[in-house]
Amino acid sequence: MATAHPELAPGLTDADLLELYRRMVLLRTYDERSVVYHRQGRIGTYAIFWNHEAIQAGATFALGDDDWIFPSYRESAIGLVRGMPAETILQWWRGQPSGWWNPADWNVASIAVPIASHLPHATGLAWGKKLKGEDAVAMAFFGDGATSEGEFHEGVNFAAVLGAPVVFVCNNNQWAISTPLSAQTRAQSLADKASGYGIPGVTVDGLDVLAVHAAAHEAVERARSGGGPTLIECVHYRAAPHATADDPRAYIDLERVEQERANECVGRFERLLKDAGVLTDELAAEVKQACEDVMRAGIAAAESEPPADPELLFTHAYVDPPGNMRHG
Amino acid sequence: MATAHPELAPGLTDADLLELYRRMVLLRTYDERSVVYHRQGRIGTYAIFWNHEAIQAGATFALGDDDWIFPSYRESAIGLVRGMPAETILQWWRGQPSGWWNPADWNVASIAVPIASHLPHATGLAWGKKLKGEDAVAMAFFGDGATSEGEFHEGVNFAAVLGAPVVFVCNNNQWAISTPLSAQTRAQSLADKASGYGIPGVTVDGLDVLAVHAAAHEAVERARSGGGPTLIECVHYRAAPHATADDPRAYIDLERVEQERANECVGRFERLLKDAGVLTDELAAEVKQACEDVMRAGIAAAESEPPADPELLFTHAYVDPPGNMRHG
Amino acid sequence: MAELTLVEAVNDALHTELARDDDVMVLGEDVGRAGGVFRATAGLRDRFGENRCVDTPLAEAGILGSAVGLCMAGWRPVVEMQYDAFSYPSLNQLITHVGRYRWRTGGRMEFPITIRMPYGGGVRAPELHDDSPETYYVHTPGIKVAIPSTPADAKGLLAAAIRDPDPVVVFEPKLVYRTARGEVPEGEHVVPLGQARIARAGTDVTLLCYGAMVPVCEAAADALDVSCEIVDLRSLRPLDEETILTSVAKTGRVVIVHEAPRTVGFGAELAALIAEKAIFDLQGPVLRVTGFDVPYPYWSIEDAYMPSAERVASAVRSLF
Amino acid sequence: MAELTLVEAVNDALHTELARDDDVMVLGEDVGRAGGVFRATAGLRDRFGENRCVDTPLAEAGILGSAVGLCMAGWRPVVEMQYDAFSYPSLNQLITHVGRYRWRTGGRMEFPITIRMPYGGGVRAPELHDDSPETYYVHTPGIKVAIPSTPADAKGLLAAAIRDPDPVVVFEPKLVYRTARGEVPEGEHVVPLGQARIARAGTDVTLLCYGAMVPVCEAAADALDVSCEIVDLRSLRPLDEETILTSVAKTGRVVIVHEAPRTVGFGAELAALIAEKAIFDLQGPVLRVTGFDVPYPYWSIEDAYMPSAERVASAVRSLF
Ligand SMILES: Cc1ncc(C[n+]2csc(CCOP(=O)(O)OP(=O)(O)O)c2C)c(N)n1
Ligand SMILES: Cc1ncc(C[n+]2csc(CCOP(=O)(O)OP(=O)(O)O)c2C)c(N)n1
Ligand SMILES: [Mg+2]
Ligand SMILES: [Mg+2]
Repeated sequence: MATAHPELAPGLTDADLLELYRRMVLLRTYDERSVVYHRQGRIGTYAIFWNHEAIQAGATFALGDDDWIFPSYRESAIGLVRGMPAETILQWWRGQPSGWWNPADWNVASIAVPIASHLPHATGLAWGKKLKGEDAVAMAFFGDGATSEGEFHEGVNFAAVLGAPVVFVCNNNQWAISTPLSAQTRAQSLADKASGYGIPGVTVDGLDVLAVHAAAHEAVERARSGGGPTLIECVHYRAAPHATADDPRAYIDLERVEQERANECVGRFERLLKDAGVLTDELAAEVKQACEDVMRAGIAAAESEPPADPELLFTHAYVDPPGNMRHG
Repeated sequence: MATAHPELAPGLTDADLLELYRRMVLLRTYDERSVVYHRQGRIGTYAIFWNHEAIQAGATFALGDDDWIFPSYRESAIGLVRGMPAETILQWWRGQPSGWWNPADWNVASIAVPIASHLPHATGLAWGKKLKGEDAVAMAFFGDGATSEGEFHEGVNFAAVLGAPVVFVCNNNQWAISTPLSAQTRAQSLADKASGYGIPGVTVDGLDVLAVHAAAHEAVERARSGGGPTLIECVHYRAAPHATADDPRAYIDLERVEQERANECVGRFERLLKDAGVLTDELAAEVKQACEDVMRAGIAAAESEPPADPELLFTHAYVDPPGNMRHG
Repeated sequence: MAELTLVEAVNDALHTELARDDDVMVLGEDVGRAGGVFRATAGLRDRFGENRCVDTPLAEAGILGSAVGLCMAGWRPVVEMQYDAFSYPSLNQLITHVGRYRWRTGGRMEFPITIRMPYGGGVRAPELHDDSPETYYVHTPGIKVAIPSTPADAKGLLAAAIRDPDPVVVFEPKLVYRTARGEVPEGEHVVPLGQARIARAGTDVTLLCYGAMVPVCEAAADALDVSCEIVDLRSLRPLDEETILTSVAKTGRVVIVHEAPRTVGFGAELAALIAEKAIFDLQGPVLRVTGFDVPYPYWSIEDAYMPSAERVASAVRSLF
Repeated sequence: MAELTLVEAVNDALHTELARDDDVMVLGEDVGRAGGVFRATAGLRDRFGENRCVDTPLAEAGILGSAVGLCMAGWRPVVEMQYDAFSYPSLNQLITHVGRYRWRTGGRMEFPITIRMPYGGGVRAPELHDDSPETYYVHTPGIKVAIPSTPADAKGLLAAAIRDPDPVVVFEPKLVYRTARGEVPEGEHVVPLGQARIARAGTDVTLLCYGAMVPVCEAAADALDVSCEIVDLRSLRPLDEETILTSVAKTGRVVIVHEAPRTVGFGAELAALIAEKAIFDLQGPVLRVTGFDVPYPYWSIEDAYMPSAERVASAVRSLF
């Protein structure tokens, strides 16, 4: 497909660029509205991903629909890029049954709460598809802190050894709650870990959606063509609290946060597209409006659901439940 | 201290070289006798370390007596280099109480059976000593397969982050029981893993005791002077069964094994010392004789011990045992 | 005496014990700069320095494994696991080393590790912030387990754990971290491990419970017109068999309550103890009110999973 | 019918199930080239190829975690943990994912994982080759647990586990891997989960046991002059409560035997079941003969740790 702005992103058409922009705005809108909904008591504790949109939208834009996404809680809303309804994700944060989607419906795995524990799943899925002759790629998201976990190590190493088509996307926001990157590693960069697995590792600006996409695109192509896994480190600096329950003032560099907010990724891409004449103020307003409508409809749909049936405690635990399951 | 043969090993005197040789022969004798004892039913299953002597003697020769050694089952007899009686180690393999030594008596930790699980211990000890102002270094031994375990990753990363004075010595014999190195990693070398932790990594010939010692010496000096941990990969090829219970013919390259045996590390060092005029046939024979005496005395002492008291089930489980401990 | 919440009492115990013994140090995720996600370690880093309240890398096996090595270097590490379900990556270290290392040294080295963690459900949290993992711990030889239900016991049991020469795990009921308030002795305060507390004396039925289930049992007792004796175990190992058996001998009826899944939950051990040693005292079956053998649910229905005063009360009624 | 040892029956089951269903694959440490350290997987790699019998890297969490992903790709993975105590690094995957993932998907994905491992003591091995970890597994919601004691059941239960739509853990008693010999049906043979086996009918006392403790109970029964009914549970979850309660109703006396440490060992659950549902059938206390709450010892004294026919017999005598 021809691109009108090869200088921006070789291989991406204007339509692609606008869709990428729309996804970023959708994620941004989801996040900002969620913080409000939390304050209003309409959702529970919520893990804020403000200014992580370039990573999430950029990396996943390199995937096909048959490829799988393995999110952590930080990427809770990543299903939006696949068309998952906002209410589904809102219901997860509301602790409601319909928030627990069927991964096979979206090729988006369940939200992984235990840090790094989903990396071996991505490896197993990608390996298993490959063994069955399907050419799906798996993309797993995790943070800088996650790279300290044994299951990060085991999951990436398995993928390397098995030649599994996995793209490991590290969201290096330089904080694990209150723990700075300097307390997680002495490595020059987290991408340096790749050489220990004999796989390619790259570092990109996590606020530059096109840079993230380009790196992801290359990694996905490599994986698909049998080249095995890639580790992509997306560097930025967490500009929001870890979650709604967290008060970062005790530990974070507030000046740095101000700089980051000034340079936030959605506005940055928006300016780029406007300068390139791909995006107009009108179109931007329309996109924003559409995303707010999605959220308004989403929260309304979520809140209109009937209360969950306690019977659900038992419905899904086993295909073939033991006789004493209900005995508590 | 002056050295008569700087071309062999700068910093090592002839006396050092002979002591190093003696330790290798002692380890070799322990190993070869143990295989015989096992066949005779005088010890239980035994993990053979034949041709690993250059790694074990060479690396530990760089340590002072206050430094700690963290062995795996492959280094079960490493206490010998600290003067631990052979019977103590034989008793471990005989499942006898006196084989369970007090690590503080020798600064040699208990034999770690779960792969890689002792690396965090080495890190904790080294870090803890450093926090107390003691300048002890910890040296941990583990295999190539161990580098796939999450606890390898966590233990090394902790040491790097905390600047703990640890030397991680990887015995890369290229097999984990029947699993070849190619099924453990795609890395060019296991030393490549070091960069992922931001620490120095080096690869040496695991059959060249002086090369192992030189690398360990440098790492110990670095650790002691506040430079943090080092990963040393000692490469060779397992030339004996994994353990007395294992029959490697099903999987190993027997030709390669023959080459390795022809080039085995003790004879290699012996030739070197003789060529350099440091070692004579007479002295070599004396050393060998002395080591065999140690083993003869060791197995005799072990076998003369009275049967273990079943009461020992309970004696050491707790300092302050719960009342129902004996209730089974 | 000061009136504190349960989590404030935990913090008080840590300040007191770190001040008392220079070998005590705290390590874990976010325990330093942030003072813990529940503020349990607040103020320790400023007061005792970054070497005695350490923000570790995000790796639970590394944390507990380093603690084993720290003991070898003469420290008394107090490890925080940030949440119940996030302690599981450390189970290999717990089972293969923490519980065995002293035995392995012929009793010549001590491993006075304290592992403390918030546990339990009902807090309207996302998945895996709700587990009651005590079975995994108390089944492991060499490990002691304590679970406070009041601020005073939270301080006293944690102090006892830190001073204990053996590894001790202290489960703190996060559901009542801030709602359980009470008088807490100032300065040094130790509640010996292995002594149950009669939370309420009674004559007709014995309710055996611990942690966040103690207030649930109290609410059930309030709603019942039979006289309930509520035994707050406080410590699962060592276990105060005498207090349990004395109460059962008196009442002849028993209901055991815990949040953890039923199968081989600690209630099974209590029932087995009674079935062995008090069988002829019993006037009815030994009943358990527990979590179910299903995954802990999303929070919209967690109240149906958690033992409630109603479930406890109806179990008691069924005995009369 | 062929006469096989227990480990040969395991191998037979794997050959049969891999031949029957192309989606079944085996993965673990040394299962391929070497055919397993106990030869349980011998011949699979040659017969079914290196993609269906995979030598993995040395990392148990990676093995079990990949198996979760393999299920998502449509496979039915059979995971070997090389020994009981070496399964612990995978417990985080087991507890947080294997047991919960189906629930998490609203029942829309299945995770038909089989985890098999040799377990138990008495084999004169170095440390940590002797554990009986069934409590850690059976306490975990979403997980089923089977433990055979005969070659025929070893084949039939493993086949049932592999075909079961839920995650199943099969513990194989390594002590009798080669000494337990018996007739094993050729070809497909399935023993449904949840059905206990009356190993020996009797009238005076019920011995509840599983795995390597079944022959111990048989030896004890031979030495006793009371009539023992020996119930081989075969499956801990689902549990055959009916067979247990019927036997207890008949005999009125119970001795429960397992190798695992006593506190919240599976015997506690059995005692609790009886104390709840059979209390009025009992003519005496419910007794347990188990491993002790201490680390499994070096092998020179392991016979004093393992329940013996003598310990079982004297427990039985104490009931009369
Ligand atoms: C195994 C495990 N341990 C601890 C936690 C608690 N926890 C939740 S988020 C978090 C920090 C994660 O930091 P990072 O990996 O950098 O991801 P980020 O939150 O920055 O996106 C921690 C410690 C957890 N969820 N899982
Ligand atoms: C956690 C754990 N998993 C599995 C085992 C079983 N096991 C014993 S030795 C071994 C292979 C180890 O290979 P490597 O690390 O290369 O060391 P080597 O034996 O070659 O010295 C395995 C899998 C174990 N001891 N611990
Ligand atoms: Mg982060
Ligand atoms: Mg090896």
